[in-house]
Amino acid sequence: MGGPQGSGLESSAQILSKALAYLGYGLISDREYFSNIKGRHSYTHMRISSNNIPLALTYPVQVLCAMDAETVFTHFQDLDEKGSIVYDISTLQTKYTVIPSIEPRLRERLRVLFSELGLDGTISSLTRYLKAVKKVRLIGLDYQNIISEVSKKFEILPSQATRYLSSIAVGSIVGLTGIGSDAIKYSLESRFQGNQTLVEHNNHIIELVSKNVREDYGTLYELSPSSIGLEKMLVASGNDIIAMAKIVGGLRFQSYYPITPAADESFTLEGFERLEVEGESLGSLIVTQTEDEIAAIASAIGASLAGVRSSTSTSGPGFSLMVEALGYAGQVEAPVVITYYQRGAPSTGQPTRGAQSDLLFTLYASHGEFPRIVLSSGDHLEAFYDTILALNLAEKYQVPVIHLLDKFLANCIATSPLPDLSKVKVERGKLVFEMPEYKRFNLSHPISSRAFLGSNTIQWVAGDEHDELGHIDEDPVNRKEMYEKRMKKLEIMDSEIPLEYRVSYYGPEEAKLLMIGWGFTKGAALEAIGRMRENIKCAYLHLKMFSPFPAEYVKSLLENFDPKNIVAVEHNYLAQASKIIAQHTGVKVEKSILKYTGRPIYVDELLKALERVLGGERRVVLEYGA
Amino acid sequence: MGGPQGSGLESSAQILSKALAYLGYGLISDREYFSNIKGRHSYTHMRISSNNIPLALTYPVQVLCAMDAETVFTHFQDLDEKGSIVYDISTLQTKYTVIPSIEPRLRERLRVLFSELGLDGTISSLTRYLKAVKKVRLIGLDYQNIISEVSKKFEILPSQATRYLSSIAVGSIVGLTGIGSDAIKYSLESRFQGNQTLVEHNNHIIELVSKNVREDYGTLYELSPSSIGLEKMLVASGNDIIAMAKIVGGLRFQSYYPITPAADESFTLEGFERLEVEGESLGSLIVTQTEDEIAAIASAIGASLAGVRSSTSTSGPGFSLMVEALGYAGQVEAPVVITYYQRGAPSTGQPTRGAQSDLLFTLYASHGEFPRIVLSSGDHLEAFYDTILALNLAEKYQVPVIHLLDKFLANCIATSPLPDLSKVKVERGKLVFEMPEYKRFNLSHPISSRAFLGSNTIQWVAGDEHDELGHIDEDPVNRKEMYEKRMKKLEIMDSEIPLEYRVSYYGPEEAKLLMIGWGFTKGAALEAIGRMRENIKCAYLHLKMFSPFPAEYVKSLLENFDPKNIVAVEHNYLAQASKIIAQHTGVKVEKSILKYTGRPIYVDELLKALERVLGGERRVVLEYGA
Amino acid sequence: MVRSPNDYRTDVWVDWCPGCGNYGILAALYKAFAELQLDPTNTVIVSGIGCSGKTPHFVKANGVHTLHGRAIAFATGIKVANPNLTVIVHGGDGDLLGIGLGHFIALGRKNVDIKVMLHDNRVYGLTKGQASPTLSKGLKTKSLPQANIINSLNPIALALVSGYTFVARGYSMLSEHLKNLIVAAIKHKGSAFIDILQPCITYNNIHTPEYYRKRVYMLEDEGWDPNVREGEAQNTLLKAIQKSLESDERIPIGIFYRNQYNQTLEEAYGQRTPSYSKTLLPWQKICKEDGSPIVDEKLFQKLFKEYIVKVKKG
Amino acid sequence: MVRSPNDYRTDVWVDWCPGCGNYGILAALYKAFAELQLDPTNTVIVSGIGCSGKTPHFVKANGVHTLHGRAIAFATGIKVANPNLTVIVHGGDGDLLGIGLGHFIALGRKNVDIKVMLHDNRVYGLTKGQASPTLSKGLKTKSLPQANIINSLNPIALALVSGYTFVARGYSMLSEHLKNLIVAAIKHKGSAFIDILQPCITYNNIHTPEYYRKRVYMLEDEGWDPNVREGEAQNTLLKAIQKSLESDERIPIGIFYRNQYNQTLEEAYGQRTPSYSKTLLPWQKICKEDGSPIVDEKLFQKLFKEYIVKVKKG
Ligand SMILES: Cc1ncc(C[n+]2csc(CCOP(=O)(O)OP(=O)(O)O)c2C)c(N)n1
Ligand SMILES: Cc1ncc(C[n+]2csc(CCOP(=O)(O)OP(=O)(O)O)c2C)c(N)n1
Ligand code: SF4
Ligand code: SF4
Ligand SMILES: [Mg+2]
Ligand SMILES: [Mg+2]
Repeated sequence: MGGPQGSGLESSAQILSKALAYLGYGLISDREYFSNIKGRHSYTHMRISSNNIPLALTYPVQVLCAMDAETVFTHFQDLDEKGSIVYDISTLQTKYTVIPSIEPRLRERLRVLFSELGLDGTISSLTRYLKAVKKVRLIGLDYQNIISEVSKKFEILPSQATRYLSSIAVGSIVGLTGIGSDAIKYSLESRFQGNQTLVEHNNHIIELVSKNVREDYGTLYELSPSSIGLEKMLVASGNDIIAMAKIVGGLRFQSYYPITPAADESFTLEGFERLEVEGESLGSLIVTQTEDEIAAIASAIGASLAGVRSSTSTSGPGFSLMVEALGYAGQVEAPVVITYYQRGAPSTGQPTRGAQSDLLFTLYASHGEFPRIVLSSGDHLEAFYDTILALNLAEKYQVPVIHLLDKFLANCIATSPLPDLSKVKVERGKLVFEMPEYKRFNLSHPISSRAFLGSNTIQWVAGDEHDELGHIDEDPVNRKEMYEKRMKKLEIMDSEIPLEYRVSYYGPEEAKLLMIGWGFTKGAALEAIGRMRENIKCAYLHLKMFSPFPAEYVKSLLENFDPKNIVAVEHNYLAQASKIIAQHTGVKVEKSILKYTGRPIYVDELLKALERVLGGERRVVLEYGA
Repeated sequence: MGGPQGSGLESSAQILSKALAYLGYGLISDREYFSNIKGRHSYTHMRISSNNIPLALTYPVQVLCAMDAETVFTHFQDLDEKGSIVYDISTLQTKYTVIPSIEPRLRERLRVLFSELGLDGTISSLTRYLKAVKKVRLIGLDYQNIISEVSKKFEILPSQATRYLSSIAVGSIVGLTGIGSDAIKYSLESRFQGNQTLVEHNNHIIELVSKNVREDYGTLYELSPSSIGLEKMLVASGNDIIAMAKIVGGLRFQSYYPITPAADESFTLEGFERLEVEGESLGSLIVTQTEDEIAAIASAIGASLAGVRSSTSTSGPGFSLMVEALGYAGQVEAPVVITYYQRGAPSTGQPTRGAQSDLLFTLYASHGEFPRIVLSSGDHLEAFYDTILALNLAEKYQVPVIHLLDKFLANCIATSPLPDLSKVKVERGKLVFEMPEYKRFNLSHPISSRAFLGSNTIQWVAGDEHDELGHIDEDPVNRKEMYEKRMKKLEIMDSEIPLEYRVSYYGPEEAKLLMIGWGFTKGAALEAIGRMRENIKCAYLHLKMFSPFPAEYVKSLLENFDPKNIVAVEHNYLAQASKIIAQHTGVKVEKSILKYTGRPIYVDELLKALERVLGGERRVVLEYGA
Repeated sequence: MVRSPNDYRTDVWVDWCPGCGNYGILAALYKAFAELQLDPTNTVIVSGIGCSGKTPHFVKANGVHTLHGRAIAFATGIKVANPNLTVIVHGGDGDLLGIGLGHFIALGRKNVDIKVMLHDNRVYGLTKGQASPTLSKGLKTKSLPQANIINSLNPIALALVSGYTFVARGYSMLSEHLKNLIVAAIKHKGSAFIDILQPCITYNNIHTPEYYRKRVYMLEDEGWDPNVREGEAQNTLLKAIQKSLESDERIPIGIFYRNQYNQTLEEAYGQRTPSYSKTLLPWQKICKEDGSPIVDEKLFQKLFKEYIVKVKKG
Repeated sequence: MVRSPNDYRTDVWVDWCPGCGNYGILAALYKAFAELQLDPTNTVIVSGIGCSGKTPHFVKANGVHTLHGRAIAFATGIKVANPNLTVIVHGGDGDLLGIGLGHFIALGRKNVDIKVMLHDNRVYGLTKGQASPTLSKGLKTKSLPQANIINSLNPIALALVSGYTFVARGYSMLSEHLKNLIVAAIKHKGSAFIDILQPCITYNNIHTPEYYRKRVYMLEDEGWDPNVREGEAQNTLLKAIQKSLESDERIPIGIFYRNQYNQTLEEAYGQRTPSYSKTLLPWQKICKEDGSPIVDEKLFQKLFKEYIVKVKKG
């Protein structure tokens, strides 16, 4: 489904998602949009399954639902042979050349293509071509008509009725897939929480359109009943699921400075400041917007020193500003969690697009050496558990933890089973509440007892090198001991944190081809394992913790593979994770499949790339997706 | 020479240095001091040679000149057997326990040691012990007496005369080494530029003390005439030599925010704003103190966009704040040089001590991927040429350049031959001054023609991903091409920048033991090659450029050595350079000699450590030095 | 060639929301540029990040779209490097008064001849409507989950206290009036600040055109004289501060304060280093024809004589 | 146990230069703590980097020595996390008004109950005497190679415009007077600022004790009333700003402004989330005895019901 940013598509995707979840289907749905508030092209790419929860997105699509002509021009090539396109017949005469929001490069590609194909650049000629050559089903609707009808029926101004435009998309998909009206009702009720007018109006359009579509074209993509078998499903974006996990994990203080794609997490958290369930309070959560990211991390560290589980969420530009204070947390052994959503970089880059290009940065950010944990997550549920893990490890080892995510996960809405809370524990590490001659940085063990400011102790904390009490100390012997005290934690963490939190191996033991990836790459890789041709057994090594890095395990695992059959799959240019592997194990992963257009890796292109790698190519760069 | 910070020792070291240079001697002189303005212990560790320019410092010392009791307590163990100690006899009854500035850990070590040795903790008992057991020559002077004499002679207040205390140190060394009075006169004139009173007063003390010492003890360490043979010598700190290089290299804009140990460079530059030689102006240099380091780098980039060679100087905490703008420079392909003096870290760390622990950070600082140059220098002259190289490469490749130095180099005063300016060129890269349809980011070559803001062109520059004109562009194809345009520069730089700028190999070709290091480690390593026992041939691989890294050369070189005889020598905990080697070559350097007390590596301890490595130890941590 | 406002337009599609106050600012800018006949090659628009930050792409003049909050810091480097350029900063209220506040005030202190246009919409537009530093405590715009909990800043008072030598307020919907302010700011020698009231149609349902229509009035209509007379800076400043404290119910626009007597930083540098004013830094020679540095061996030894020791003979 | 000023001393050697104005500040602080009988375990001194930044090590109370310019940001996290703590910030003029200026102003806006002590020596002490934001243009202290080229800030006016609800100036050599100011600041509810004139004996040869002795006078001697009466905040503010503009020749010390009527940020949070005031965050339970989170399966489903879909049966 595509249309201009700000025209309600996000809401349509939510309505559809919940309706589908209500019927027990699995889905994953990516949202692509410009760094723009209104008018530029955005779209939702959704994949639905009745027998499992899809892990990744793929092309071509079966149905393209275009709210405007730009969507048709941008996406007609994404359509499968015999797919269906829903579009507004009033745009038939629109030429791509008159649409100002189409970017110059796309316009140029269209010009070349249309001239090759002999098309005149109108929607009309394009759709005719699609029908003739790609056997695409043309589902032309008169959007204005539909809106007028609604405006008449409910006696509202046409301009007001226009707000419901995006429900035409929902309606057409409902019509084509046969989603029942109970599911839509359920979903609308839940979306509009008691606003019956909105429920009614939207429902009307959806029913109207779906009926028309069904009558004229049939339920072309009728969904078979779900066999997934979950009684309850979580339907949430990555941002939302992490917010939930923070609450479960006992977070009491979140500071942030607005930035895409992190801010939505804090926005969600703000809704839970009172932490009330049926009028009873479980505590309180302070969510505070600071004057900048430096203040965000500094105040989170301050709160942590006062004994509160605290975190801050940000993205590349914000993290770049947090670097100095990150080192402070390392130096004073303050637990703090930084939830880091990667986006297109460097610099402002592509603020609303995805990437995995900040890994090396997070590992070495800030001057000097200190132990840190860098943990990344590959899907929604993993992110849930990892968020709590991050909070625990930060306090247990008294180190900063960077939880590395990306825009893909942040904005993808996915269905998942409810997390299993019986697996979850809160671990706060060594605490002390009363001690007369308290030494915050007692040298007798790398992990000293931690007291809160305001407990019955006095402590000093300094970013300067310090003695056991926390006072500045420049003595070389103290320096060496205190330095080693801190750095030893790296070894302790390495030996104590279970391997299963740090790396996962998927696929048959005796696989031929090994993909190595991290973060959101997981979904596409796992699907690729299943869809690769029979005689090539594939596996996927999912790296989760980069510091401390599970070097020995990775090394011994890689030794089982023919080096020419090991391939890094990453959303960056340098194959960053493979650099870290080389650094820790001496094994250079020589092959790579990389993507850095800002769009996610799709299963189909990954499969093709894997074949090329098997064919001997060393580096395949993916580029699919508008 | 040691004494309280702020008591004139720095000036004494300068006076001695110039006098020695005047006589043609080579010297290197390290300054160690606390993060304190007045009162804490500081010292100058100087090595003088008549037949070459010493490259590094070593222990034990022949002469210890103590301005106060704390110096005696702090350094008596640094003295060679039969060495000499100059001290104030009025401190004889002073116990270490009453000196408040002695840090707790040293006090504790003294307590243990003195009780083992059966000493009562006074200077008197300690010096007696030194004489008896270590055959140390005791040169006790009555400092107060000397000062009174001066105060009487010149009819100044005793409190004013106290300002000359540190000249007692100079005088005693002059006496012991036989430095001629012409040399001291020359040096004083040059130091006090026309202030004859200061020249006279200081000279008087120096003569008085040196005469006394010579009479009572003889010229114990008479320097043989220099055989070095230079007609002119540069006597400068690392900070100063870099300032000079920037001026030669055509710098016109330096922005900075004060920080140790970088600020002295900007201070020196400020003295040259008018760039006048004999009344004639060579141009002008703007040196501007900004409100913070973010503004420092941002304004340097701004000046660069306007066509001015610009740089900023900083240290760890400052660089940590520059990280976001560094990425901006990378993204918009703006030349800028960051002169980065490493100091004890993490966080505020040890502000006035040395370290090499920011290498990995500089390589990956800022979110996302972009080409950068990271260049480090090992000694004063190298730093001079590298500074100009940095300015050239920044403009030639239109990338940010990080010139990595350290506090050791910054504050060491050394003699060196004058730089050979015939080897120096200014290269400004592809420039354009007039072009109607100018495309700043022309995709036809990774390095586009650069125009200055204010030339006859119009350009746009954006940290967002952009098109050839510089306008924001989110198109995936443009993204891929523009990303690759930038990243391709890494390959171009790698193929174009001569190897000799990036790495140097010292020692015989058929060496057995290979040290690998960078930066200030060079001096100690080179001396160690010469001083290692005969049958062990040593070599040193001096890494200078870490991005682009000379991977192939390093790899093939390492293959010539038995892995157990390769050892990293670095001022950090992780052996950072060896991590980079592993990452690029797959070769893991398994052995290391590391030091992270904040004090430099001394030749003698390095030699001992090398023996231990040959004996099979994998990791030797050095710790000498007060 | 006489340039019309239209000549300052680029081909880039203006992607602000329909009805956004930024359109009025852009229109006023085009008109001001035309009135002053600014040479696009000698004009630089520097911006931060935000809806406001996109401005340079819409103007045919040099454009430097920098980092969130840092536009002034970049602009300072540009202007000091080449004082001949007309340098204009466009920033949001989050940009200039939130994350970039330190630079905003530093510019006042430095009195560099840069013109700062604050797109004051009282929200963080491009990140979807969070409260900005100019949103009053207790207000709840539609994108906020709860009412704003932090007090707002008074940009005019702040600019005055910081040392800006030209301080004004404009309103994006009064484009002609705003154009005049921009022209006056550009003509002024020294750091100039215009607080531009800018309705954000999408996220700010309080400070709407309707809201401002009722409250805005022009200082000049009251006979306000913003000009400092020699030696009277302090009185005029205090009067301007007082005016700036006027409550939200009546909002004065126009020039609050103008001080023509303060030296700019560029002038101070020129005083210190005459060659700085004589040849612009970018055009100063740094090497000879053959690429060798202008500081040759001889000059080196003269320039750095204090570091060079002539070794005693024999 | 009654605590004397001496009881707040640590064993750490005070390594400021002999004669430094910081000694007077420290002495006043000890006395103020003793007068208020502050509980060291419930008191936190937060500092930045600089000579001033070393203060916490000399005081027997919790000490958090943070980063250059960031003390206020850390302090805000500490205070909001535990409003029961007495939180005091010590910073230099470079620290608070240079690199940390954004946080300094933000604290005024937030009115968090934190006390800020500015060690105003007009130089960057610990980095050897560069000009700080409070050094006037044209002055050349002995460590500067040339006269300062940038205008200074007026800390009092800035604090007033930023929203601080308690604004004062003290002088380090008038220790008793300063002590009284510190006591009043700590007793005040809300963000408090004291600009403490502090001679730097080593680098600042202009603003010496001699200099101040001649110029300093006490506001109270003039019968100055700093207190805001209900509804009159603006007038009092304006008057205080005017007072703050008084020239360098006569320097008023004392309390310029005190407003007891503004809500603190902590109060606002408490209003929004009552449990915040009921149980301090650090002591709120986040897990059960066995370590399992207090949000169990049942609570999870209730709390997050909007994200949970009950799949239709059959
Ligand atoms: C360092 C950094 N932090 C956060 C962001 C995200 N960001 C983009 S625009 C914006 C704020 C926009 O608000 P404002 O400055 O008021 O400009 P407006 O959009 O309202 O014109 C923010 C916080 C960023 N780009 N960089
Ligand atoms: C980010 C950063 N930049 C620079 C420094 C170096 N530095 C240490 S103290 C100081 C300034 C001290 O001046 P001020 O804040 O006035 O404090 P004072 O020493 O005068 O009390 C600076 C710039 C630092 N520690 N961190
Ligand atoms: S979000 Fe607001 S400020 Fe941004 S373009 Fe839309 S209306 Fe304008
Ligand atoms: S340098 Fe100045 S401020 Fe710092 S301790 Fe010395 S006198 Fe005090
Ligand atoms: Mg705004
Ligand atoms: Mg200061």
